[in-house]
Amino acid sequence: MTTTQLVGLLPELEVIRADFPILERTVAGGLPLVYLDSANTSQKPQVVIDTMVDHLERHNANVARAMHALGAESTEAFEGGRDRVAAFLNAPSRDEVIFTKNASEALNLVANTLAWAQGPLRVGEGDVVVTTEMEHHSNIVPWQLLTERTGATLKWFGITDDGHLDLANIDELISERTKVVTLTWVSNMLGTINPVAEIARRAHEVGAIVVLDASQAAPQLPVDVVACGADVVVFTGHKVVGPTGIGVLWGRRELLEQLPPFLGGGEMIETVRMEGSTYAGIPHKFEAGTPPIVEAVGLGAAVDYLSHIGMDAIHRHEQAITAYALEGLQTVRGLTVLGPLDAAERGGAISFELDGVHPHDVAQVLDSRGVAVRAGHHCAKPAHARFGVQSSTRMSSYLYTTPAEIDALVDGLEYTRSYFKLG
Amino acid sequence: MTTTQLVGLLPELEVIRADFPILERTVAGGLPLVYLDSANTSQKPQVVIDTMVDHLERHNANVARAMHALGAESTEAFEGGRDRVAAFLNAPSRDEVIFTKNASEALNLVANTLAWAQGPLRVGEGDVVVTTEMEHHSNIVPWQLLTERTGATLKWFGITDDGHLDLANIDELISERTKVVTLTWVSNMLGTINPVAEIARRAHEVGAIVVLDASQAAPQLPVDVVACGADVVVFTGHKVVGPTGIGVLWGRRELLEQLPPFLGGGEMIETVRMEGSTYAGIPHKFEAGTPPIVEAVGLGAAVDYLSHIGMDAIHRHEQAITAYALEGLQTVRGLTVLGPLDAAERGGAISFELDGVHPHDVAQVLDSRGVAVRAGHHCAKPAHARFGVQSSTRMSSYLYTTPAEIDALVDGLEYTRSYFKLG
Amino acid sequence: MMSHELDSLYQDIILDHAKRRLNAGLREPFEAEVHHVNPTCGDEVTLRLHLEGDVIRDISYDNQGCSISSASASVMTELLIGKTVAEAKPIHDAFLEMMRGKGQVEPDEDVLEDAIAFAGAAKLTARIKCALLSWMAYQDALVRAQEESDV
Amino acid sequence: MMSHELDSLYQDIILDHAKRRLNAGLREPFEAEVHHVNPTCGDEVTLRLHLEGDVIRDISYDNQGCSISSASASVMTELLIGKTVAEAKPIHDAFLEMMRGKGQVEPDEDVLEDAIAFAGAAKLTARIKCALLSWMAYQDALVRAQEESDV
Ligand SMILES: Cc1ncc(COP(=O)(O)O)c(C=O)c1O
Ligand SMILES: Cc1ncc(COP(=O)(O)O)c(C=O)c1O
Repeated sequence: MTTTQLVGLLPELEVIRADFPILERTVAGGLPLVYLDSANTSQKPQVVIDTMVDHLERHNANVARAMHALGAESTEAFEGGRDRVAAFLNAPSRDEVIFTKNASEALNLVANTLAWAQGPLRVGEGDVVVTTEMEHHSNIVPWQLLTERTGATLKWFGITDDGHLDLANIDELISERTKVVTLTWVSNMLGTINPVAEIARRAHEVGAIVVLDASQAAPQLPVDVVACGADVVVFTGHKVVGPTGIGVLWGRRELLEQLPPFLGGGEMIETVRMEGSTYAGIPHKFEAGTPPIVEAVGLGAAVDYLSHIGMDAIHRHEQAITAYALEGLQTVRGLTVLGPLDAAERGGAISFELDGVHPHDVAQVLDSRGVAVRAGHHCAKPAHARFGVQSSTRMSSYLYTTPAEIDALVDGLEYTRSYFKLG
Repeated sequence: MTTTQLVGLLPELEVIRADFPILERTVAGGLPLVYLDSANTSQKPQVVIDTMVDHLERHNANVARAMHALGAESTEAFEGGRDRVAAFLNAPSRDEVIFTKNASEALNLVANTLAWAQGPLRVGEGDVVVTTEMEHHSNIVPWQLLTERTGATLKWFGITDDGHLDLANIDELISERTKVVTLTWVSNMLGTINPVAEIARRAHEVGAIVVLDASQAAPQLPVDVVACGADVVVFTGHKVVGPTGIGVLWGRRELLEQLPPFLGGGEMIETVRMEGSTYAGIPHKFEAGTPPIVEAVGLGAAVDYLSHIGMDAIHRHEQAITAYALEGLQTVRGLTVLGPLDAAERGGAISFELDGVHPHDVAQVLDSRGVAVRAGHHCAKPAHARFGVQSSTRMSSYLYTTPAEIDALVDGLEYTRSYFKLG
Repeated sequence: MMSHELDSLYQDIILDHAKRRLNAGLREPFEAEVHHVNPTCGDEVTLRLHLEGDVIRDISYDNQGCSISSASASVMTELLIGKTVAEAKPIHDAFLEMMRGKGQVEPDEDVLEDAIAFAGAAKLTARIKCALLSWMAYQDALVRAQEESDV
Repeated sequence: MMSHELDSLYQDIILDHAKRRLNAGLREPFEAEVHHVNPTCGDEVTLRLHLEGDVIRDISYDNQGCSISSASASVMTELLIGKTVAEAKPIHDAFLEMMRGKGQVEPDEDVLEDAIAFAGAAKLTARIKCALLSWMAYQDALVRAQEESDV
């Protein structure tokens, strides 16, 4: 295949790659690393690592509580991370940006506080929560726990054969009894980009709140929390070239103000007496204890890095690589891609099956050639079950991925076929 | 004061200080940093920072899920952090060590799962939860939320005039109705070391579970989770020279196995179907989503660093510095120490009042001399209320603190008095 | 902070107001009483507002706080009592603008009078809330008093 | 992993067992049936154990999994069927010891026979669970079958 002509690639791809120290690594006894597992976690540019190191070596202190010079510097750096994330999301107010430990906690925060809310938000007996069969486990299990514990009912959108949400029964699912509609913006398994604004509109017609899992969208698409129409949008730091240990929950102010606290503790209070406590305003109400300080500082540097390159440019790059990969993968005999086959309809994660070889074995052979992919259920068992498979192999690209790396994957798959002596 | 003779100081204090890059910083226009806010958060040795950087630059990948070389390296490093923490705590099993985002989440995890537990563990109407007036807000508010939400009753031990737990009414507090007894091992405000084994014994007589907040103990004392007699012990990474974004919950296996899950999501499941899910065994059951990977790696390096110096030696150092500080502080006119006056009965945090100057103003003047202390309620409003004060100034030392730094504090307090023209 | 910044924070006007605490104490009558807390440090103020038509007849308060927050309450009451709500507004706005300006806003002494002394506090993130506490309480009380009179 | 490690992982014995899957399929009679899952990757096995007195008369199974986990089930059943529980124990122990030894344990071919081929998997953290899945299921089934017969 000729790769030089690929339209949409980031213009200075080699410069970008040089920002990521891990890409210089060799694996498997001297082979260059071909990292195609970015939907699992992204690699970190030097600027994120350096910003964190500078914070730890020169400005480390606890935030909010400390009056001294280091405390002021640390607080400013931490809250600066919040400002950067608010800008990245186009959030109307920085106070609407809450730091959690990951996307999973953010989703649980919403599910939990809806169980304890007073008034119309409370999810209880007879209420309906709607999710989809395409979700990551982190957007299924919290709602199962909520509905099991409160006596509400969990319903879900199915998936069509070509990997889109099946909206045929939307009127039945989104009804007067529906309190919450939650869905993923981009599927981490099928790659599908969902029509979130349309679903949000329908949900709002019945007064339901809309929770959007942007864990796979935030790394790849320009995210505008207002335009997308959701009430809550979550994503996770480690997938947007930031560190682990931090996630983000954006919520509409009015909603967040009505929700009761989630975790109790330091920083989330207004006043504490043994007999009872009152709580701080947002965002602090939802940030009990010492927050992920150096992580917020790192995340701020991460979203700045992405914004500097431009989310539109990154999205174009992902689409170009994805199109190229879809084309290449389909040249491999016995390979079936799960999910949409048109790159314009999807994100950069591509799951596939290779006839006659279990995904673990595929991944293992690829690993021996330096190609890192994920094998398994990718925390999306129901979506796998929907397609009658128990696991799959997934390649996922990011802004540092080159067409040559896709070639290495395709070659590796051919090698896998011959290694396992498939005809 | 002559400081050279101080018995118990760490022998190679200058070498230890050289491990902490931030201690080379100057503040306030060129003055050396005198960091006396370690009970708020500790500084980080180079080895912790370097270990994190090496992980991010060379081994970063998601854990458990990834089959490739980086995934295996990252998983090994992450689980190695768990092994190191288990050893630090003398935990019977590494599986009993659960990573949370901080100590606050760990405490909330216990309080929340007790609300949803089935069988005798469940806390409901008529049950009693016992805490103390000496707790950090993070060990009060979760239990207020639990008891308010379930109809249980919250009771608490008071504090004696000399800053100890008032155990006079222990028989009334710890009764057949008591389901949980939770307390801090070392007070973050008064410094008091509590008789935890004795209280645990009493609680176990009535079948209550014992939750120990070791957030201030773990940095300072050798912690042995078996010997202390508790069922659950929590602490937080950033106070033991580790990073933010990670906390630890140790729990007895039988207890953890009986508790329902807390957060739902990736990694904590056994299998997920839309109709319902089953959960993984401990520790994973309680670790939903991508865990704090680089943070666990850093925490592993941190507890190794402390163990290498020796927790007994660190404890002796803290006691020597604390004794020296108690002595020095009491030479300042109008200064009153809150809490025990005998260093042997306490940890290294010393809160005090300076007659006629508000703690903020004390801290501000000290800051202008490079001395960093904390002013406020230190997330312990009830303990302040007990002593009729709304806030205090707190100095807190750690393994890198020198007697000369205590001298700088005492000098700074004298200067504060003169700055505000106290007679 | 450096020692010259210390002096610009603790200007004589501030130390003086912190000591004298003009208009301190809670008085009757009042149309609104509010209680504000700085959750970070625990500083508290209870503030009462007494309006007569459009005129701020009295602002009385009881506070626990540092010299910055005490002085700020004292200066505010001195500036605002006797003014109409409309006259108070630009002063209030100017104070907020100065405090939130991170030391970048050049305060107008003609409007702010003694309150200009808080320019030093505006440069210190940790102290901004101290200076703002009673001003935010006044604003809240005003809203409530006006709601009250609308009923 | 390097390519020679790949070959030591996918030894012919393993690929052969993965293809032939000896004793696969679920059969009657049985005293215990268990279902085990590897939560990380989703591999599953349903395993039935049929004892006659002390003798392992049959181990039947249905599994979904990679070549390592399929081969492991196949090898295990071949090794254990027909043995007494007591005779099976040292084999089971030796297999667990090898798999948990991080490649440091020198396996005993006299005891493990074909199962020695999993020494390559023991070096790969991610594959250890694949190889252990059916062995853990057998152990669980044994406990249940014995509880059953105690009643
Ligand atoms: C005694 C005590 N408990 C709990 C905590 C809470 O720790 P974190 O803020 O890391 O959750 C702290 C420290 O802030 C503490 O000192
Ligand atoms: C779509 C989606 N949602 C949620 C998550 C959970 O993110 P985290 O594991 O960081 O909580 C992930 C990634 O694992 C994801 O891909």
